[in-house]
Amino acid sequence: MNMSLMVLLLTPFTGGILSYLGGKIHRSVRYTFAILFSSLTLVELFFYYNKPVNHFVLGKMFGSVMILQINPISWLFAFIVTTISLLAIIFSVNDMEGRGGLDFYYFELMVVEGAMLGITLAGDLLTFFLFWEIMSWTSYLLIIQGGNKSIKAGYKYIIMSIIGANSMLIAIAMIYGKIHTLVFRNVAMLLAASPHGFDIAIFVLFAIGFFVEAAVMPLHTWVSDAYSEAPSSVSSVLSGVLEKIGAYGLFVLLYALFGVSLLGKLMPLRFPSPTIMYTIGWFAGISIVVSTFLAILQEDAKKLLAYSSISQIGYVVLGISIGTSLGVAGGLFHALNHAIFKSLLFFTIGAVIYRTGTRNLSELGGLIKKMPVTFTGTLFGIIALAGVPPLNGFVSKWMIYEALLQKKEVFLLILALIGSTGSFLYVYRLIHSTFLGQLPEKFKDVKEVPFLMQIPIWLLSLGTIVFGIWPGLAMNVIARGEKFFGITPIKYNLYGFPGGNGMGSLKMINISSVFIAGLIVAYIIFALGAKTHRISQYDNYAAGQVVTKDTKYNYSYGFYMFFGRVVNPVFKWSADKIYLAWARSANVFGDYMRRIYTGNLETYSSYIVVIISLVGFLILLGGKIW
Amino acid sequence: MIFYVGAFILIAVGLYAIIIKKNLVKIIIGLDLISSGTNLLIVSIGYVKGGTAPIFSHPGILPQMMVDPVPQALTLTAIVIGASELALAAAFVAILYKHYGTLDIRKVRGLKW
Amino acid sequence: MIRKITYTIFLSIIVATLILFFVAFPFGKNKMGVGKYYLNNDIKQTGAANVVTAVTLDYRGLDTLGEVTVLFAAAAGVSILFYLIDQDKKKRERQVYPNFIVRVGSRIIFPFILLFGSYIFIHGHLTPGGGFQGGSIIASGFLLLYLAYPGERVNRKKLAVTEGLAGLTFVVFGAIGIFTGAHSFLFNFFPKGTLNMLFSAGILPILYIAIGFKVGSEFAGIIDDMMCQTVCGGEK
Amino acid sequence: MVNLTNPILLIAVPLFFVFLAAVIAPFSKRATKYLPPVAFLINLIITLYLIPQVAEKGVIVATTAGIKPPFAINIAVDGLGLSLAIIASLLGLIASLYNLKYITEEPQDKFNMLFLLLGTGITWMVITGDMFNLFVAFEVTSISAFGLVGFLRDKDSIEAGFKYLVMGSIGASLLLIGVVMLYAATGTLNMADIAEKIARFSFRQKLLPYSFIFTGLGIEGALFPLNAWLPDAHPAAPSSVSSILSGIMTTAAIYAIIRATVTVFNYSAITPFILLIALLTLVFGETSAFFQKDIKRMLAYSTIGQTGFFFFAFSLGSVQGMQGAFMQILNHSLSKAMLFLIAGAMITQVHSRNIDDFSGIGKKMKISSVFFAIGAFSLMGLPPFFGFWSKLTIIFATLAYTNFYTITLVVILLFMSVIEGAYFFRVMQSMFFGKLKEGTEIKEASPGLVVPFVILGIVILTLAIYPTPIIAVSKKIAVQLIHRAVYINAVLGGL
Repeated sequence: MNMSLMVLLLTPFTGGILSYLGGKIHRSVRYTFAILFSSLTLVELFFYYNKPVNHFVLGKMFGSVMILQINPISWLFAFIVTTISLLAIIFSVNDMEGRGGLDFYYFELMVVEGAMLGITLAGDLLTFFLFWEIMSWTSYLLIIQGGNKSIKAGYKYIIMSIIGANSMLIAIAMIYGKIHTLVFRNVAMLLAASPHGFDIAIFVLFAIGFFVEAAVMPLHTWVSDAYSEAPSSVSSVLSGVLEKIGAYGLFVLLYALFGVSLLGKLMPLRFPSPTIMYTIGWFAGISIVVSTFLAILQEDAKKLLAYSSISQIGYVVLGISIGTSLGVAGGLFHALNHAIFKSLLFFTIGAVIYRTGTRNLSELGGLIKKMPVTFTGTLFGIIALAGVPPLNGFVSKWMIYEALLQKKEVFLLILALIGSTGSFLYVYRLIHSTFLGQLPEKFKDVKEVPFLMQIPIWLLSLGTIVFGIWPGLAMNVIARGEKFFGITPIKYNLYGFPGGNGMGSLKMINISSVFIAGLIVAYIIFALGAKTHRISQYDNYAAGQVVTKDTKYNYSYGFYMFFGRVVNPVFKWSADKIYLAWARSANVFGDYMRRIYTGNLETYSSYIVVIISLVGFLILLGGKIW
Repeated sequence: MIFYVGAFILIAVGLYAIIIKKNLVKIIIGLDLISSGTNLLIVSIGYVKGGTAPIFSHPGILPQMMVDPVPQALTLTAIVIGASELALAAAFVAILYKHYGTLDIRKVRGLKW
Repeated sequence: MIRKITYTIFLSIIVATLILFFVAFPFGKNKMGVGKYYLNNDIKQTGAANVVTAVTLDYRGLDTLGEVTVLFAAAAGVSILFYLIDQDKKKRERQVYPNFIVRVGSRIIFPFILLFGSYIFIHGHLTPGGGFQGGSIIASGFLLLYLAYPGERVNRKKLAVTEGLAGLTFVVFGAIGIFTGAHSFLFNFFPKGTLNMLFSAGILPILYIAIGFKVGSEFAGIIDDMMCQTVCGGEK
Repeated sequence: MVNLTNPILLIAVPLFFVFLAAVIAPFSKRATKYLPPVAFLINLIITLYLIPQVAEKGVIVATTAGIKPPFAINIAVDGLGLSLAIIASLLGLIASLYNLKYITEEPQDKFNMLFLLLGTGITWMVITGDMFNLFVAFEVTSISAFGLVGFLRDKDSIEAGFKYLVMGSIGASLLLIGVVMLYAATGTLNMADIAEKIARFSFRQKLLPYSFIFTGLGIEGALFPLNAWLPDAHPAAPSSVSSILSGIMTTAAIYAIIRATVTVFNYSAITPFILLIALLTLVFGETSAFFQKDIKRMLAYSTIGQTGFFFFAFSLGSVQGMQGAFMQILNHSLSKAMLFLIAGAMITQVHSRNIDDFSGIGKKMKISSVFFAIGAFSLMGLPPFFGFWSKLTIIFATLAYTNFYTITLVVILLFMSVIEGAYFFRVMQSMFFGKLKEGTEIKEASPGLVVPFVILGIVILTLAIYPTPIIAVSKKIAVQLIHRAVYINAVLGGL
């Protein structure tokens, strides 16, 4: 028991090293080690399902103990990390085949997994930051595996993530300067006793770091490029897990370090929730709406999913920032759900890319018959994403809406609802342009993906159903976690929420039954109704022209052009452009600065004289420097 | 005191030459002036009024009558070091002249920024 | 012009501050700290009549070792810098033809110069002078030879061996001190002898002779390199 | 019993080998190149032998001429000096092993002598206990460096060498003037003795000699704005020399400044001023590095930035600041030396110093590129490498008291670390993922070049895995440095 958390933490790292070395022998050894060790991590994690560990001393650094701990919330996030990483590893066995440097790729994947696990297990800020930094640069190495364009994306990511990490570092150092220990509990005590200005500074600095990683606007600019350019399995890790780590950080910040009551005291303004949390809620709300709109306009499947990730993480952050038990539960649950369905979507789109080689939506279409499993996975994914019952996305979104209603935060609710509606538009676009409609001629030999790539799709589809119908499975962990952090958990049961205390009830088993019943009824009507007459896709005409196989007859480019015309003028100013402008002006400034090295000997020697004579001048003045 | 001032002026003139003069040889002369000035300064620090050379050349000379021997020893070292620097500098100038065909420092500006 | 005035002002500020500093330590005032100790203990501890020599070689012997090393480094640097040019011009070519008087005169004077130089460094511990001065004088003799016979060259191999051996002598004699009772580098382990005699002051004369050879050969080497730069060519 | 661990052997042994090389050279030029590794190895062994003694006594003092310290030159080795001596010997050993294959230009005998002298001078600088001796050691170092910078004799290196020489000579003269002023004021040259006697002087009287010494050493120590020679000189030298120059030589000069500031002058009042200088050094170094196209020039500017970084940590004046400074010195020395060695190995293959020409060589020169990445990561302070801990220590030290001023400082520091990350990542990206230029035949450098920097890389990796002992030791060193009385008493009272 004593070494066990260490063992858990070291398993993925060991696996990474072993699979790297094993890859030198044979590639099957590499895959065996990678899959074995990441499954092992998952298995080990289940030993802690009901067993929180508070204090596992890792070592001592700068007079501050480095500890590991596991509580239900960290368990939840560790579960997300290990599951999605395992599935990504399985998925990339075929997906990444034939690329160079695979040993290194698996090594990196396992190290990223270990680092993220370390973040969730960290019991003090130093450990947290250590693994955070490891995670940043190793995930950078993963992103740039995707070829030429990904390098630029990765560059943007690493710069932003260094900035975020550094901002956290300032906050950590400020805390360390006061109490010389960084354990969460002591930090929380310090924050409770500190002046408000200090607390706010700490909060903002941490929040910048977490916002970058969680891709909350306006620090999201790295996401769209990085997700779309990285290999698909990496994108699913990034979107499914990395973002959640940012959300986890935000959760730790809000509830482990600060706590709602302290946050309420910091800026006593009359809002439904503490001002700081309210502000974060607005950041999240704007994230939801803006990135939903952006997702609608994308032509690139992975970019679409990337923007959708930003908007979905907005829900998570929004839920966490509401501050009520229901909202927190909703946010955390949505984190789990989003990890499931977004990874699922990335896997299915990855499968499509694997077979067709393109991710441009306008080039795809009609793959439903060719890739049925992938289509089914996508269908589950988009239903979950759009928040349609009975799948899991619905439950968590319902909880967030309910929490917003309880708090009477009407504007945020409207933003959230707009985002949800908008997501219908883009998920429809996604599945329509990919699987429905006309099959382009060049893809007529496309086959279903290999079995190994289907496994993650199947499992995650199952996950959307399981957590949709039995939300209590997740709520079990979440409620214990809430109790751990001193929040009274809401009432729940296996199938949903019994309601009470001004909260509506939700019983997913009923909804699902109705839903399934409806499906059955519809099928019966469909079966008993008039016989359909099947005709070929090309037995048709459009605008007086006969449709042939080499012309497209359905909308695929500029699907929502009408919508774009409305919102594009607003998006003329993007955060990305502003950052680039800053970078450019800093560039120019730096370029001027370095001209001090003129290459001119007399200038150089005159610096010496000037310096000494300045000192001399001070002495002549009387030796008073300051 | 005049020795001090002379030494300082030598140093200042040396620095002036390095900053203002364009000719490489003059710059080297500037370097030499600085080191000469420094040596003059060191020796004059060691001087004790009415003192004699610190050598026990005949029994009548007592330690109390002598000037400070340390600065003289330091000067000895400093002179040699200055000479070494100068030799190396002269060598550099000779090669620079081979490369650039001129002794103008303004032309020797290949490396910057 | 403005630059000149500006820097003149800057430099005069430096001079002014330096003067201001040294007002507290006026010229001619006895500022001796450790110097007094040297003067009082010189005869007892080193046995050298010339206290400057005692300071240079014994009390501050490590400085002298460093200084020799600096000179050695400079000589090596000069020969590095002139190396390429040697390759360019293999042929020895006479450019200057000094007249008869210079050639014969230099041949006559050269041994005397060597003798004088050797005298100075051998008597370094007794009279003003020492290895550096003597070595420089010897090198000036070589310079004179070069002026008279631009086409001829000294044997660089012998010079190199000389300077190396001289340096080794210094280091080895210094290191012996570590292994004697004092555990101290440059410990004067030889008998001190009688004051003002040639064989006195322990290892100091030996060190000064080594330095004399070393400085002489190094300066000669530098002169050789520089002469080759303009007059002759080809190191080997 | 014969005391074989006398620290003066650190000077005597390499000098013996230098002069031996001079004797051997006329007969066999090849043989001389085996002397520097041997000498540095012996030095390394001696320094390792000294570790327990220093750990036990704090400061070990060796006399010369059998006279006790204030009256003769003494060698005083404390924790900081010894660690720098270890680094110097280690880097010297590795770079001289690298030289065996790397240096093909003539005259090799002179090169080897100068290279050995450079290492000796650096060791000498960090262990001496006498101000004038410091000047001499400084000159040994810089004169051999002048010669080595000009070693390749092409247009660039001659120009760089000349600039360096003029700047370095001015610096040496300034240092000498400062030392002489101290002598005029106190009548002694021993550091500890000066430290005792100078205590009675006012701030104003101390300022002028201090500023001369500071400026003189600052030229060599690459402090802004006196560092303009550095980006010319370091790239122009052969890579092994650059690795020594960047890795330890500027650090040795900084060491001398630290020694002068803390031990000799006890000048805590000056720290805001040097903090400003350090910050400017950092900012200008990193900013200029960002714009470089030449890999060695970029590394040289990065050296300026790093120097500013650890000098900044030192100028905080606290124990933790010194600790951070020491850790960063260690980290920077090892990583930067390794980066220069690798850059040299790559240049032998690519035949260009332009970063654009390095694109894609990561696939061909795997070992070099991977170790380049390790060095760069360590330099940037990414975990788990040692640089992370030193960066953390420095940041913690800066923010020991939170106010507007310290936060501004930290923001500047971290902004610079972002810039550093930006240019290092840019290089690594093009190395690993760029397109290989067509028609270029690039393969891994010969083992003679690879093995030395791999050894260095293993040292860095070891530090990454076991940082704790070094962190503990660095704290001890910092405490020892701050308590200057220990040093002074050991020198003056001992024996």
